Amino acid sequence: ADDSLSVAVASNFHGTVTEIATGFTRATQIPVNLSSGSTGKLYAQIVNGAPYDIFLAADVARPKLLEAGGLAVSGSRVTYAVGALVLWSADVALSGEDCHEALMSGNYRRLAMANPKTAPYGLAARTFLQSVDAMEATSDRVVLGENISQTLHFVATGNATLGFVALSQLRSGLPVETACQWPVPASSHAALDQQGVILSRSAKPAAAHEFMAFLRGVEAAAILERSGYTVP
Amino acid sequence: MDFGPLWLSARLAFVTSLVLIVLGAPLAWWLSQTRSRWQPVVQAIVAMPIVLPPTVLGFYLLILLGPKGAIGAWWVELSGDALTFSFTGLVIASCVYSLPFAIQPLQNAFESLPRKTIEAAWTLGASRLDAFFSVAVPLSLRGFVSAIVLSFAHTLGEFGVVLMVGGNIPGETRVVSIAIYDHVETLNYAAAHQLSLVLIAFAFVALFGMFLINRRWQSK
Amino acid sequence: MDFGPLWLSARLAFVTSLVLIVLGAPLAWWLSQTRSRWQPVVQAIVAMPIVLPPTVLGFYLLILLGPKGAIGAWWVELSGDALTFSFTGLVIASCVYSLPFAIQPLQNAFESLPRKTIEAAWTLGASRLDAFFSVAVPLSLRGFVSAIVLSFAHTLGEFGVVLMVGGNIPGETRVVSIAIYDHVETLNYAAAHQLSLVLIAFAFVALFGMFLINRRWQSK
Amino acid sequence: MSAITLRHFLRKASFVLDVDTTIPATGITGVFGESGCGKTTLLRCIAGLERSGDDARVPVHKRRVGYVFQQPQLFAHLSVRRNIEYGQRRNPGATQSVEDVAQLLGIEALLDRSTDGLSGGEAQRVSIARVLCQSPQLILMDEPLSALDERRRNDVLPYLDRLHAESRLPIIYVSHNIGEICRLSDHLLILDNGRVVAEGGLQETLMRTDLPQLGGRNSGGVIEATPLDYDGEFDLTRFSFSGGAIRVPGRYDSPTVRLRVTANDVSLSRVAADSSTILNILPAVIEEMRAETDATELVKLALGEDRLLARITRQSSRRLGLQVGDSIFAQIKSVTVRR
Amino acid sequence: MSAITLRHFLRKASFVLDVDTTIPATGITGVFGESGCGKTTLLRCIAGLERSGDDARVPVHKRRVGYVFQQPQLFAHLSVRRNIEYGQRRNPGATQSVEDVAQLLGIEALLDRSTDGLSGGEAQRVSIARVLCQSPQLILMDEPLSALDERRRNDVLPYLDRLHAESRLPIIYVSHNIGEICRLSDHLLILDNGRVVAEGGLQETLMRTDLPQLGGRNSGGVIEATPLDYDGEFDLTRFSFSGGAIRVPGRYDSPTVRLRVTANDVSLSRVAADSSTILNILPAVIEEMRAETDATELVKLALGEDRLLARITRQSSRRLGLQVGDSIFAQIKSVTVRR
Ligand SMILES: Nc1ncnc2c1ncn2[C@@H]1O[C@H](COP(=O)(O)OP(=O)(O)OP(=O)(O)O)[C@@H](O)[C@H]1O
Ligand SMILES: Nc1ncnc2c1ncn2[C@@H]1O[C@H](COP(=O)(O)OP(=O)(O)OP(=O)(O)O)[C@@H](O)[C@H]1O
Ligand SMILES: [Mg+2]
Ligand SMILES: [Mg+2]
Repeated sequence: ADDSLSVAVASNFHGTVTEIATGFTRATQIPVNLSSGSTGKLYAQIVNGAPYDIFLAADVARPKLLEAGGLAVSGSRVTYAVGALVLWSADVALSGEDCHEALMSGNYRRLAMANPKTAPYGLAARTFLQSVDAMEATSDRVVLGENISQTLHFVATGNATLGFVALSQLRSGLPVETACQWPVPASSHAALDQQGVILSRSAKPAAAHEFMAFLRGVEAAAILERSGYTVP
Repeated sequence: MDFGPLWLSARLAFVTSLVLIVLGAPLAWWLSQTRSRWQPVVQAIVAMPIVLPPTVLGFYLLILLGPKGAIGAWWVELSGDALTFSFTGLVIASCVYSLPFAIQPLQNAFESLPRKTIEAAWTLGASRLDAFFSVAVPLSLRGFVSAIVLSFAHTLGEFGVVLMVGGNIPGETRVVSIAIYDHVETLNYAAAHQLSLVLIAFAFVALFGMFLINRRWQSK
Repeated sequence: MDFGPLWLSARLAFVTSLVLIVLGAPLAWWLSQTRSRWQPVVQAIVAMPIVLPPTVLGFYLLILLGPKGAIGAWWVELSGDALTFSFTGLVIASCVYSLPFAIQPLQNAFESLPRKTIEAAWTLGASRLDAFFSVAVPLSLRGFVSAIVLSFAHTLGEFGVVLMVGGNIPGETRVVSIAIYDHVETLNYAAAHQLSLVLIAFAFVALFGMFLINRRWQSK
Repeated sequence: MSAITLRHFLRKASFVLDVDTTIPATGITGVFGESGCGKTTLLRCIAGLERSGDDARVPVHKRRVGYVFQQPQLFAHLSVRRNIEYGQRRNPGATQSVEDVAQLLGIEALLDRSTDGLSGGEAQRVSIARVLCQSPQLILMDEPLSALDERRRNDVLPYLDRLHAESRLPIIYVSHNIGEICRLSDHLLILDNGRVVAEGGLQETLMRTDLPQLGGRNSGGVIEATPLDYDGEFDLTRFSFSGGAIRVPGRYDSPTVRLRVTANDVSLSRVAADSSTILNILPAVIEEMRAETDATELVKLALGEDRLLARITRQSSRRLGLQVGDSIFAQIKSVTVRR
Repeated sequence: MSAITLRHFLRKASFVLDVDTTIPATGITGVFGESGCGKTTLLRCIAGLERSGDDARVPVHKRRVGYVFQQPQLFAHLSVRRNIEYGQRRNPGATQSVEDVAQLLGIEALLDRSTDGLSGGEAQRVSIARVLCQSPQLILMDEPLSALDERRRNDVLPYLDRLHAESRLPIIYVSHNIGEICRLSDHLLILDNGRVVAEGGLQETLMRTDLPQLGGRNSGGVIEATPLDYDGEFDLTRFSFSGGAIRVPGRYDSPTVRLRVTANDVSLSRVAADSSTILNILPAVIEEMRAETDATELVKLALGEDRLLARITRQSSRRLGLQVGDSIFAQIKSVTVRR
């Protein structure tokens, strides 16, 4: 494990980065160790000395803070992927229907979204709802997932009729049938940029740089596209 | 400062301990009295809920209590309302999660009751149920205190299950542990510290009072 | 299937229960014997760790045990190594988290020992320490079983604290609860179900065996 | 006089209890037998705490059988009064007043205390009061005094006497102390290895010489007597019984009493010597003589209709040349009065 | 003969224990007094379980004081043998062999059993063995027999006799049963309300008539006697003592025995009647007479150097015109032998 690269990754990107890391190791012979967690948790750990080389966050704020605090190699901060928000349902009652229609007409019991305070996808969902003046109408039917994967659980298990989830989640081999899905226009909310940084206390800056470069290369781009992200 | 989540937590912890005591006492009594070969099996099953990570337990409960789940569907039929994302759902989930903490101390207390005392109650005209309530329960006070303390505190600090089953709805299912968690996640450390302190102070006063009363009672 | 996290969890739970029993027994003994006015205060303090949500407790432990924290800095000086993100750190964090579950049953068991029996040991030439080990401990077996069961199971299912302090490092701090959590998070439900089943089976066998032995012992 | 049928069969490991007998429906029936003969098991069967016999279907709490255990088994969380009321509240027909029963047992002053500070004798009296207040149809007592030391035992015995005198309740009283049984019982049931070996009125059964169970230091006889007069100067009461008159220290007013005379307290004399301090010297006829040990003999005496045992040394018997049928004098050194 | 100093002062709520006396360093000292007078408290002070006196600094486990509690307090997790070894292992000088001690107390057969199934008497004997094996310098016994019923008490008493005979260990024996104390002790210490009211050799102290504590049914005297001969035909042993010879059923070989005669067992006669079955009739002189109740008198008799008490009715006393200084005959109906 000593020669391997230690990457802290936001949970929602864990599946995708696994695929990318496999390609990276195949290309460079450098093994990669992935530790996943919520962006906030990983951040707290890094501030308190966690032994990671690279931090792939699900937002922009935390990498920025690390860079400003000198915990990240300055200039290493890059946007490695941009997520897409989807309104989604697994409720058979809505199969073949239009998700957007259902949302606007109020034809649902519960609407799930990530907590806007803690998750960028949640913030995006809220911005969208505000842009269509639907905040009021939905407020008493909204349930908040702590993160985007919990939001998906709410919908996937039928506890919420509709939910704002990430496109990448729908591409990762869902165990349930999709009833309907509607891509939320990217213009209706701030871009869902996911940024990564190389951490200053990394003992393998060269390998880390190599990984970051690979992450932005063509091989990775294909994987990212396939997984539901757009490449910046 | 918003005290809503704290009150909600207190209410949840209170109701949960209450339900656990009411349901746990008979189960613990059975476990302590039976000579069935199944006793250690049941005892081990009762301990299972804490073996699963709370979030995972929460996930399974989400399925089970959801409108398509075995219990959830039945509940929807019964009451027209979903169990998940409601206070009732939270109580059920918390009870499952804290069950072992209520059962163990109660069972220990019941097991150390002298059998003759119970038999004396029977011969005095108390049915088995009556003897349980009028003799076994009051003589096992120490076990009840432990059970209440453990399940109360455990519910206060509960988080993964509550987050999953509750859905973080302000005033309904946003308990104080979620509120603190949110503060930590959003790097709002000062608010997190403050709320943690209030929670600890509240829990301390509640438990301290309980221990004090218990001590007085015992030494009487 | 990757059994690494399961063994790690088992190791962690085993070491944690062991440490808790070793450290908890004297504390529980003190709590049961003292007539100090501070007794209910200490008792309430001991229960505090479970009142905080695990992630939040983990957060505070992360700070405390981190290289800049009071304990962490001292440890770095002593051993050259950081406490956080290491197995040792996990053990410490788990112990803090599960402390009340070890203390309560032990204290109850000690409190129900007849004082005369301990006095008899003293008059037979046993020092206080000796009497504790040779009489109080073996006569409180039921309390020890409860303490071990609760802290063992609780550590197996522990998650928030471990994730925070341990950092999900494969082979070192990725315990089975985190592995399951990861599977759920990445929507890999099948793997999550499978691992949960294995964990439950393991815990069931461990606890069932324990209860069975305890039952034999008691009825002897 | 109606009767209570006891029919119980129970197997416990290698022990078998097999009882099928009847006892009177009033008064105290003493159950006597050595350790392990099944006394406790029999009581547990009667109370329904073990499954045996025809009545196995009736649950314990519906039997109205009061059970006084060897240890008082008071409920520590209830006051003395609450303990006593416990059974009363649970038995609709229980109309006894707690105060009356407490007075009977001399525990009025304890009623509002916790059970904590009670002495052993007080606690046992409370447990008896508790059973009385449940208005049972039958009371079982399993060596209620054996956990008490002698002084505390003497605290409780008079209350049992009083209970016997003032109530018609049938009581089954288990003990291996024949003295206690003689003092209290009207009827005797002797158990051996799970079986009834003798059963009958106290006096007849006590005088049976074919029962090895009745041997030992405590053997003796009882006499029913009625007070005749009281000598205030010397504080002596004179009782008359079928064999004459007998004087006992103290004043007794009850219409009839039971006098217990142990075999050790009776010596025999060829002449009625008035030169000794022995107060009671009565003519008697030797009815039976049986060697007891190498040194002693048990002599069964007829005094009128009543019978007494005397334990004498074989040497004295030889010296005096005692024979069955001899008329001699029984010197009675001390007498225990009951009721 | 050296002595043990007892100096203890302790205040407990309204109760004050204030003892400052010495007792012999060999033999059994009986501590007698009514309930609540502080007997247990005194023993706890001596053992160091309460802080009192000059030696408060010495921790309990270093005192080498064996304590036999009223309840046996055996350790349920250890076998009988392990229980006995418990103290032995913890006291370096303890060289007693467990087997020897077990034999002394008749519990060899129990050694490898668990403590569970023991009867009360067996358990108490094990607890005494445990204390003996710790080789204490002083043994404290707090009513070790009072939780036992009479039969089980008689199981244990002979072993205490034997212990007394075979060991020079000082024992402080607390009891409120004067019979037990008479049987066992050499020395007597009477407590009242936390204070020592009398202290001295057993026989002198027993004969003091100024101590109300000594009254009651069990009063009497003890006599040191030596066996003279044994009559095999009638199984009687003849003992000689300062007042003559006395015959007792059974065979006794020990060089010296103690005979206990309770006041109830002695009657007085003007003439030595040989027409009665009373075996022992001895000349005596009336030394003192004291009214006991309205009906009875206690008479202190001198038989050679020895003293006995007789309880007679005042009526008989008047009838025979008994006076201090009279020479009369003491008729002794029964005698308890010890050692
Ligand atoms: N659970 C049991 N298993 C096996 N044998 C038992 C059990 N309970 C009682 N016995 C046996 O039944 C017999 C009768 O026991 P019981 O307690 O009735 O005797 P007892 O006459 O009350 O004796 P004691 O005078 O000692 O109280 C004994 O030989 C005992 O060993
Ligand atoms: N903890 C206490 N607090 C107050 N009073 C106490 C305490 N312990 C003992 N006493 C009092 O001290 C006195 C002596 O008690 P102790 O137990 O020594 O008596 P005892 O002679 O052994 O009596 P018994 O024959 O009943 O055993 C009693 O009056 C009792 O009430
Ligand atoms: Mg019995
Ligand atoms: Mg005492």
